[in-house]
Amino acid sequence: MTQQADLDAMYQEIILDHYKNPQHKGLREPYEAEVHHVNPTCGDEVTLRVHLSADGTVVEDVSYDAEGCSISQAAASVMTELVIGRSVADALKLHETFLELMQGKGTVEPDEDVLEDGVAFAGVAKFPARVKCALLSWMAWKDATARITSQGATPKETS
Amino acid sequence: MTQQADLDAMYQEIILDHYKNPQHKGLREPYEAEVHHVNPTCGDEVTLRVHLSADGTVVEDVSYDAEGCSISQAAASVMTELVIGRSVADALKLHETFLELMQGKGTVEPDEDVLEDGVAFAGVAKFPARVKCALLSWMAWKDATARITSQGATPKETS
Amino acid sequence: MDGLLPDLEIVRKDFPILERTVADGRPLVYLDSANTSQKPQCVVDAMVDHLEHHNANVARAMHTLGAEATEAFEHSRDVVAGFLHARSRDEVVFTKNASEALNLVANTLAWADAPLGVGAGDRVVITEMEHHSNIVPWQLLTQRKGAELRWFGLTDDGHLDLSRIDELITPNTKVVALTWVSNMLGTVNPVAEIARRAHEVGALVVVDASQAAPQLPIDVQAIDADFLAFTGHKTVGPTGIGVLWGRLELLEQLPPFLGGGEMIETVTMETSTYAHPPHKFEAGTPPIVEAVGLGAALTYLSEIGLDAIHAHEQAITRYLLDGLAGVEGVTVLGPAEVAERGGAVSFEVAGVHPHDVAQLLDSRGVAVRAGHHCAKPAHRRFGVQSSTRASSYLYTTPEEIEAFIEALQYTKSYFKV
Amino acid sequence: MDGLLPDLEIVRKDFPILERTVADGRPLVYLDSANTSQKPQCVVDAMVDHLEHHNANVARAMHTLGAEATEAFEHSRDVVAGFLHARSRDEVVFTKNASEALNLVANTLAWADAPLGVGAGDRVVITEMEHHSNIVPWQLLTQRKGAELRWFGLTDDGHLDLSRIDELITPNTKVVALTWVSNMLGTVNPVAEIARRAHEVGALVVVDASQAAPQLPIDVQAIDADFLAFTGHKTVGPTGIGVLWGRLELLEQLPPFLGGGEMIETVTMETSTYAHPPHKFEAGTPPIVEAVGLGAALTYLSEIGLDAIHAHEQAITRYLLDGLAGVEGVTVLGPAEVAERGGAVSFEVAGVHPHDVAQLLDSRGVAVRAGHHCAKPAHRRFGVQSSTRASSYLYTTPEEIEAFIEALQYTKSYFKV
Ligand SMILES: Cc1ncc(COP(=O)(O)O)c(C=O)c1O
Ligand SMILES: Cc1ncc(COP(=O)(O)O)c(C=O)c1O
Repeated sequence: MTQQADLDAMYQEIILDHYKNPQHKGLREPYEAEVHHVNPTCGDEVTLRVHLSADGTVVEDVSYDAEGCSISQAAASVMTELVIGRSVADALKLHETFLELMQGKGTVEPDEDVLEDGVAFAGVAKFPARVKCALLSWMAWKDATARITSQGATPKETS
Repeated sequence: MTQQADLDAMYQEIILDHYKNPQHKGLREPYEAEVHHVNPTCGDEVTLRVHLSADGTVVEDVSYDAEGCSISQAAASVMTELVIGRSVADALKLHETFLELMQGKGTVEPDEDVLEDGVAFAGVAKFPARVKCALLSWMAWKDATARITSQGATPKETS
Repeated sequence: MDGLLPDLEIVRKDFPILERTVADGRPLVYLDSANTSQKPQCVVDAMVDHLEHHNANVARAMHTLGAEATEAFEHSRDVVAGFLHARSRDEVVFTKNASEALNLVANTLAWADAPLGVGAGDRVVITEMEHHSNIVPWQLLTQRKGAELRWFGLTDDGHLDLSRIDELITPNTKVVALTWVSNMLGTVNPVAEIARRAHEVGALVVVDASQAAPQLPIDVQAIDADFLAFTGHKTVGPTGIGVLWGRLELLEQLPPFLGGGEMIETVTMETSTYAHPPHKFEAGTPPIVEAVGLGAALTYLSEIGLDAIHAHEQAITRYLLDGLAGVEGVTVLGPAEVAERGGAVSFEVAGVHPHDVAQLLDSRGVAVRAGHHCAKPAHRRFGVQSSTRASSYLYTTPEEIEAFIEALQYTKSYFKV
Repeated sequence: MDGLLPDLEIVRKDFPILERTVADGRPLVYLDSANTSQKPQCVVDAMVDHLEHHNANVARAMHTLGAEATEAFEHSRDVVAGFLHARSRDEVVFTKNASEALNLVANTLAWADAPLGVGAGDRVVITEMEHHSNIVPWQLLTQRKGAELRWFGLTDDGHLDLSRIDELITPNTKVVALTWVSNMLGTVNPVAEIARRAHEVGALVVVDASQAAPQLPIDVQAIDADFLAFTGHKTVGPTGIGVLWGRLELLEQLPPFLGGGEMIETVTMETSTYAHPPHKFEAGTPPIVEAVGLGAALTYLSEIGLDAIHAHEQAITRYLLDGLAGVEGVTVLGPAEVAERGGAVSFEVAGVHPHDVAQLLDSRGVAVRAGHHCAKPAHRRFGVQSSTRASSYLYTTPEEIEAFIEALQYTKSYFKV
């Protein structure tokens, strides 16, 4: 493929749509954990909150505030769409699948039934410098979720 | 010149003689200043004492204890022969002349009337790594002398 | 165009990488020289010749190769001393990069006795436009020693705000550390004037010349600095080498930084004495082949002439600023006047993130940098998180600037803004 | 001769410098490899290719060249991790040389909080055979923090005197730092055994593998070290690069060393947070082209095989020791048994100072080192101020050893001893 074609494969319509109209954006309550992740290289940032069901098994809500490039913004939007309402176990599996896709250097064939809009990121895998962008919010989500499940945290609300 | 000839020019008979039979060696009293100089690269060392006349104008004695290569040992021996009994001013001038010879990379023609056995070191000037060896005791002498004349030190004797 | 290097096409031929194509066969348009510069053939050749014919350790080896390597290495110190107009070659310390040079000063000031040492109640002054490498070392120093860190703010047009200089540079100020040329805003700072003010209160002046060394003639005596740092890879030299220049009497007084081979006078198990500068600060095997490369690099720059390079940079930067002015939605950060700036131009494109700008430009063969350029505080000062930066050098042509502007227009159309 | 590299003549062809002549046209006999090794063509070529085709800054650049440079640089980290059998590539920190790597550990332990930090009442244990680069950093640390420095003495045959290990390695011992292979005596130390004893009291084990890395297979997990340092230029790589390997959880806990670009997570004017290892310890532009060279070097050594190289070194060293045994007036310092030593052989010649020995050998084309080899205490231990050292490597032939012995006989006749 030419690099131009690679580029077009990365900047899919779906990605640009999510970039311009991000889903689930804005910080919401309640949440049990809030994390702040940074991509040290470029400065992209995300503040992300996770709210799990009382028994810690279901992702009730993920809300975030993020600043970054089209890829990182779209990834946050798609990620929330994918995980909200899912069981934590399934969401973690999805994260694994997405990670494999991103680290596959363009050789992994994504399954649309599983990744839904996430398949649009297949093209990113050919740009190693941008893989970090696509993973930033996923990493933040995983980190926040781990904090809740390891600490048995209870919901926080600002008083 | 071939390097073999350069080598022979460095290891003159006079130098090897001074090496095997160093003059004025051993630490003596009285002295007004004692210094310890080291060549950090190779570890050659000299401990050197200077005794000047009461008015500080004449080099009455230079004694030393040194460990090092043939060049550095011979240089100490020749140096003491040259400076003992001379006025400080003349000795400093001799040091300058010797320094010029050493730093001349083999282009300076030494004057035997001035440098006496010191002319034997002309060949050393072609070996930059060895110039430091030839200068070690001269530097020590200059340093010790400067300490005396700047501080107006009085003779030391071990009690 | 006025001011361009007269032999620009010949200069370009000196840089083999400029013949490369990228992005489906497009010629490389390298506008990331403030990040790292490209290397002329003579630098590569000097390094290869050293490795293939003269490689040996220095100072300690007395054989033929050792003598050759030592001579080449120490010759580069002479070249650097000349390049900086230093009083003495012994004032030139080789480090691994500019960052180490700056940390060397901050670290030795942490361990130094009075009056040089920085301790509780003392103040260190930096500026809001510093590269992280001239911020973090001073944060670590002041945090560890209980001293105070203060800084010059910036005016809206990207200059140092000197209006409160008397409140900043006070009698308890021990160090004023600042960049000569900003790597983000391009601003050229009045280092001599600030050095004068700092010296009135007895503070040490540390100049980060990482961006100045490639494009301005440097005279450490004229600006009256106490320490000055720059880095080899931005002055057409290799990575792995930087320079700390320091006033000899200060280098003599500072305690050692790293301990080890070559920096000692004598060592016993109990304790050691140290060599004189510069060796005191060069523990271990130094960057030998890198010094050889740096010597060749600075000789190359000096032969072309720093004044000529500066004029070239000014002409190209003016053309670049003019070009950007013609692109709707582009905002340049930093001084608008070319006379007040170096050759790094950071900008925003409304509606397109710098990452995406850089990606699109790259697809057209144009290499720029996107991000915070290791200057997060300066970005925050201007309310942006990151920017795109185009930075030229002595090999940059007006045609390359045109290609860049065209690619920028394409970027905007790609993202429909 | 048993044990020699089977393709020795082909290996030699890889090293362009070995074709050089010195001293009136004599072939170069390079026996100073413990000081610095020569470089194979593939290392030089990898560096040239990088400089001429892929040069860019790493991590921060997102254009094509930047991606290529980053990939090459990080690939070398993988190569080093494999070479050392590290658990994770994140345990590999690039430094400028081994000395910086050792100082990095000593410095961060000076600033670290409990329980890692070294303070008053704590003990650091080293050995009398250390290179200055593994002595002075610990002197500086213990002097500055009011801690105690102790050391293993040496037996007459050049081994560590382990008889008083229980008195030395005590519960207040925080660090045991020792060399794997002595650069002066050649001794190979029982690092795994000492690490085990050190860990019993909870001390950290720092291994200086500068002389081990070129000639022994290294497995940091097998010897159970906490930190290990080596240097690029002794492993057929370039100067300007060294490696600190550290256990990840320790690297995570240590405070930063140098501050600046690339080692941060976020920076405000007030304070900063730091990146994770290894980047946390790599402030500023790293040695990029040097990492590329080191990657090629370690790949080259691994392809020949460290076991084969070790066998070759043993065979050559045995031949060298046998040769020296036949020269009257020569005393070898260090173990007489080749199985207990590496390829560096220091010796004295009765009546001729090492400087003069080296000079005479050089006039016959033989390059050896004379002096204290940055191991003054070890020399003092054996009552000598300096020595001559012949050190071989994978390119050394038996014929070169013969030329060396012959030149030594000539030296004795020249000085009439
Ligand atoms: C045992 C040992 N440790 C440390 C070093 C220091 O290595 P470098 O000078 O590359 O820092 C050396 C070599 O000089 C050495 O032989
Ligand atoms: C102004 C400035 N200071 C310091 C540095 C640090 O230089 P290095 O990364 O070579 O240490 C840079 C470049 O990155 C710079 O632009």
